[in-house]
Amino acid sequence: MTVHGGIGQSVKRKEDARFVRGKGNYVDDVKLPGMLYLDIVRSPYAHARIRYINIEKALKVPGVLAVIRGKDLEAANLAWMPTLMSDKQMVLPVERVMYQSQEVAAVVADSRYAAADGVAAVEVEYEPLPVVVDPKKALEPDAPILRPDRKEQTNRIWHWEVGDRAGTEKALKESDVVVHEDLYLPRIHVSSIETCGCVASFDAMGKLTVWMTTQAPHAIRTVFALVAGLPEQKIRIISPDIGGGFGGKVPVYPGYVLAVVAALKTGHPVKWIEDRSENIQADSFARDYHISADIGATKDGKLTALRVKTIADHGYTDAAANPSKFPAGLFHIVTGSYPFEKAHVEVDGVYTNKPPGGIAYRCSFRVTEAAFTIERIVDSLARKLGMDPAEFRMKNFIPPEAFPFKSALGWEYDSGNYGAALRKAMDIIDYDALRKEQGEKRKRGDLMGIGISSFTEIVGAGPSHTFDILGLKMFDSCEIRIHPTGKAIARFGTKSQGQGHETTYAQILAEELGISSDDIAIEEGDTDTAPYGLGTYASRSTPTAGAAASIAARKIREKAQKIAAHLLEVSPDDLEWKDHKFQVKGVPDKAKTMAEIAFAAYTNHPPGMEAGLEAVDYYDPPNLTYPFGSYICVVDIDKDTGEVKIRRFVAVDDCGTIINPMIVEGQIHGGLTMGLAPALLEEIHYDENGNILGGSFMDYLLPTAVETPKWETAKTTTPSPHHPIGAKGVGESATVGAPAAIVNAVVDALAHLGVTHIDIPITPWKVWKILHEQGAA
Amino acid sequence: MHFEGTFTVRATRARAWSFFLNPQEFSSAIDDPHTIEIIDADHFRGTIKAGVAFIRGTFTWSAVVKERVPPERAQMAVHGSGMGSAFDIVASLAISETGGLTTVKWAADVQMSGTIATTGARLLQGTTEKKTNAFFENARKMLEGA
Amino acid sequence: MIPPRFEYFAPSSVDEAVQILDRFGGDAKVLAGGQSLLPVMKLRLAEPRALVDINRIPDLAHIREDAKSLRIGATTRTNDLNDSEVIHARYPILSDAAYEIADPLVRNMGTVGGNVSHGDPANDLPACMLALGAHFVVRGPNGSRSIAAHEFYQDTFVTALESNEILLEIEIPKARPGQGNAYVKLEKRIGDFPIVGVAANLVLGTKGTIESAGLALTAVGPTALKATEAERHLVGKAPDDAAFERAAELAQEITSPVSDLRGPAEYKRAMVRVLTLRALHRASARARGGA
Amino acid sequence: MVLAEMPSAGDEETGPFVNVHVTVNGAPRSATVETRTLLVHFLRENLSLTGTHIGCDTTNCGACTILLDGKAVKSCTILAVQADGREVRTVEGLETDGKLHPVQEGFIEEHGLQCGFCTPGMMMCSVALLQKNPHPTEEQIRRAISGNLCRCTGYVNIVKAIQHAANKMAGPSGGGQP
Repeated sequence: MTVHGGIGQSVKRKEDARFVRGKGNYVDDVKLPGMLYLDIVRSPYAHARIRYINIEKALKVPGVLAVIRGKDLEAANLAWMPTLMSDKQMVLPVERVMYQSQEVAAVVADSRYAAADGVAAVEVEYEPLPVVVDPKKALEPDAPILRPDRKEQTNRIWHWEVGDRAGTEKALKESDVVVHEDLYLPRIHVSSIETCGCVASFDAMGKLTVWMTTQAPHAIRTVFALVAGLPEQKIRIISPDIGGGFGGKVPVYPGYVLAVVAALKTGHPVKWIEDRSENIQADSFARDYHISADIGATKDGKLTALRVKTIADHGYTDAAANPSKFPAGLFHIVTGSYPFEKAHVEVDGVYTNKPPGGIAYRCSFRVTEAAFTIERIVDSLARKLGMDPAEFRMKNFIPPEAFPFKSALGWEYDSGNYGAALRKAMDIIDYDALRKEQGEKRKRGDLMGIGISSFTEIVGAGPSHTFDILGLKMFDSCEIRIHPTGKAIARFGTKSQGQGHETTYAQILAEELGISSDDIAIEEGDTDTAPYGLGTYASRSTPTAGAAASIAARKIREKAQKIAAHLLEVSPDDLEWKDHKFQVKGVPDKAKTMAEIAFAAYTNHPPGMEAGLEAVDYYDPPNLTYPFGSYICVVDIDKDTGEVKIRRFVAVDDCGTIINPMIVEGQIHGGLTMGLAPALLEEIHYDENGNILGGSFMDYLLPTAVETPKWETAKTTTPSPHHPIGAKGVGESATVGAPAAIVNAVVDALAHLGVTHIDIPITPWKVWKILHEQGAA
Repeated sequence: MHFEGTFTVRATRARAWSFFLNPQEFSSAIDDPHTIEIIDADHFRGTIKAGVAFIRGTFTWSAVVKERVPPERAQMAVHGSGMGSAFDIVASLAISETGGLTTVKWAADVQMSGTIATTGARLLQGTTEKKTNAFFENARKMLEGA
Repeated sequence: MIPPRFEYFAPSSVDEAVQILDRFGGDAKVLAGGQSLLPVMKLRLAEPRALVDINRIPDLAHIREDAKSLRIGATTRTNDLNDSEVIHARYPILSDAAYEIADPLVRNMGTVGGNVSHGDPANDLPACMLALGAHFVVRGPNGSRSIAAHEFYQDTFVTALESNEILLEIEIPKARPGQGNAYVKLEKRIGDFPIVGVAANLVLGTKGTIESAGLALTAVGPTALKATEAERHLVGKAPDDAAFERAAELAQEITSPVSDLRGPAEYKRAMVRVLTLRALHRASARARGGA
Repeated sequence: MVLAEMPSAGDEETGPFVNVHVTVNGAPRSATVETRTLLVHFLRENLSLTGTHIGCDTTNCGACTILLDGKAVKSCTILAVQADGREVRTVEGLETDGKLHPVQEGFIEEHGLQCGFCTPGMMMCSVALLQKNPHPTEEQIRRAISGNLCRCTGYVNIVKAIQHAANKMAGPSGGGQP
């Protein structure tokens, strides 16, 4: 007997009712009486000294009320603020701008239009300084020092390594075959369709409320309290509906702080909404990893060792959104689905004259960079050994019986069955027939490629013994309250940006409490009501807050059992929780439903027990979760133009227990498309002067419905042993796994021309150049 | 972006020198509507409504003579900002005279920053080169006394 | 995102519009579809003092064939070309090109006149106009005049249209038997500016040889480029590979592509050859009655 | 921070202004706006119809798509004054007499939305498509929405949602709204 909307059911989403009617409530929809507008003056230079900011003309523009400059903030000790990685970031510069389109001043006006006019009227005199955009040049001795404020006079931010350096060197030397690849993952941008913004408002009693596009409202409230010295009980952060986040709405952007300062100074609510060009040019970027990898194997194709060196371009400050002990995020999941004995990873963070950041782009913490590296270089190795890439993977996968598996770089994979997923993908796409077709086509000179990616992901950060952000442990929470009529409301410390939490959390609680999910209201994002949590990113919501929901519900069941026993006049031990109600063991029709129990909790609760039926849980996950999958991509290449067309893409994913199959499939479709995007289309270029080329949707091209293939999805189910309902995270799997499958397919199509790697995005002219040079075009 | 060129005119070297070092004269070779204000012999500033067809905005500009070896060599740096953008030009001149004919050898390094170099790059790709060449062509005609 | 201030006029006659343009002496711009003008204003890269909205002027949006030519009104929307039976059946080059301009939403507002006279070398219709031998009927303070397409495009964003003139109508020689044409566009992503575009227009004589040829290129020069030498080479030849290969080479020689986000110059020049061959083959197939 | 004194709203030096009268979702609406006011801001700020969204500043994303005299257009690249005397339909006008439009139903049934930000524009584009072509092929649907960017869904379910609506509107019982 199932409960309506329980786990495993593809119930329709609660959120859709308001979204399809245009009744969503996004930050730019917030309108308060007397609200002013803030717009930002930005630097045309990537590195320059500010001589003078002239605001006379701006103050005369009709509707302009105020202009905020760096020295105004300096007086209030707000010119600088900490980043999530404890580096320093400017709210407004006092002395120097460090990247093009950096905030330089803020104009406050009585309308959006007047504010824009004000920005155009602010005159700033700059003295250009030498620019460094290439991180490798930034490490050369004569490079200008970008951050003289730091102790050591170098552009290296940090050096981080893990693994057995000596053992790995030795194992590589002793390997029969070693393959080396240099992989550059260019800078890309999340470009969620809603840009960032906020409305900051002080009430008469000095309480600050900020509606803000943030994925982690509680953490923001605490950071504001610490940085601005505001009492935390007088700060309320509200994340209303968010139009996509993908990691881009985790950082604290200067615009937020400026709106708060403007609200304080003017005594009016102040709204700041950035344009798309500002969002792409100034907000946190993703990737920009220069990776150099070596992999070894025996001559019969058994993997031996993996060595990875990386230079990470962080812009002018390290504003990455990583757990604090991991400057390179979880990049050391780079051993992937393979049981390397010996592995060593080292990463150097470097300053350049570019915007700060290093956020996810839907990939947990640097996990796409890791999965791309291992699944690309494993392919190169298989090719060098003359082995079929599927066969090579099957031969080297961590076997199912080895779980929980301890990796050479310190992770304990909770569960996995990699061969089953790859086998299923091969069957669905009819792998052998494809290889045959490819052989025939190659004879005719047609270019067809088949690419595989069997990735392992690491999500659900994370155990508080190791995981914190600015010291805040990365637990998460759920608080449930059941009303007398058996309906319920539950609040969480996470914040959905489209993943459907209002529906999936209700399904977990429906399953655990025996209440229809239609009767459970889910709320997130208001720090005055929601229990403290670290927010939604890195596919952590289901693994942490989802677990908290189960545990909190089970706490309620403990109390409910006593009330049921009181009602049925039996001892609690005589009862069992079966078919979503408490039954007397052996007498199933003598039972009490949760609705009956809830009513009794307020009208007839046992003597000595407190009334009410509620519980809260702050869940500290014992381990991360390790979803995985196997993707197979088929591409056809136009010999004349070099264009790559994805003909088919089969994705088999395993994220353990699935709460809502419809929603999981939607996450995979979206994730695959954000894998296709960097593989074939997206890149932010910088010229040698630090100008951002491609700083608007005119030139930074997102995939449309025409480029996106009809994704084919399937699943296997390997539950997480340590999660209350066996669920792992899934929101980012496809973005992590897809790029390697696409690149492997293109390289496969050109392998007979001696191609072993092509850096993404694989544009038509990169392919044409290869064909042209090989005389095949 | 680097541009350079040479031209020969019948004018004397001194005439060519005075043309290029006198803001009132050399600014007349600028097609776009502009204003000019002389601070001192080596410093000038003003505004210019620069662009092509309807893509046009007002820039405030300031110039400084960085090197002055009359009548043979000079270098000037011009900085302008406007339209959320900025341009920085370093123009250098070498003027020589042989047998009554004066040869002017010029070079210009132009660096664009901000919106016109990013979002507007595609629109203004060839414009900078044309404008630089047009300026020196106008100068040549004026010196030729045509 | 926010355009600068301007005066707005919505005249109901061409002459009224011309007077306003004349009065502002180049500082007033025509607003037709606005899909090229408004974006540039929103980025504050253009600050005209006035906009003259010509959408309320009657009889500027039409697709008509008369005895001699096809007439397309300046404010005809780009999508109207896609929806027109006449265009699909007899002038497929125009529906080929229209279908690739920007996206269906922009094409509901953007006008044929705007795309033809905006002066961006990446606009797709100018090359079609050159290949079709079109003329532009424009009106200014001292009356109307007709400008041949090959004299219209002078430089990037600079056309023969004076700042006090309005484009009224495009006049294209009427399609004849044995005529076939096509537009082929290569782009990084649907709706993006072209990497390269090629417009080809062929008329085959009774003996099957090429009687007249129009060939023009998009996005590989300061303006749309008319490949005159290639056209001359084709006339009199059979529409075969040899003739097309040579025409493609001649077309490559007039290009001056720049390296940018849409590819290195070397690639663009190579794609001129690839796309010219595709456009000529499709045009000749259509000339012989194929699709 | 230099603080100028606070002028009253609607300061006279701004403008020039124009009166705009537009039928929006069947109701006559009007307001006095600047000539430069964009239609999307007229709808969101002057008429408080915040269902139409802004996602870019270069006419690329389509989140601002509405119907102008029945044609799907991007309201961020049209002046409010250009809509004077014309008919506008926004997402708020799709539901009639408490009954969802088949496109709205399709998006719910087929999970055609996740964050909801591109959805209003995507739906208005779909409504116009189905009016013009009641039985579009998958390729025609994908071309029709190529001006509407979505970052969450990967488009597969959006295509299904539109096909769902097409079947509903064409079906015997469906009938569907105009």
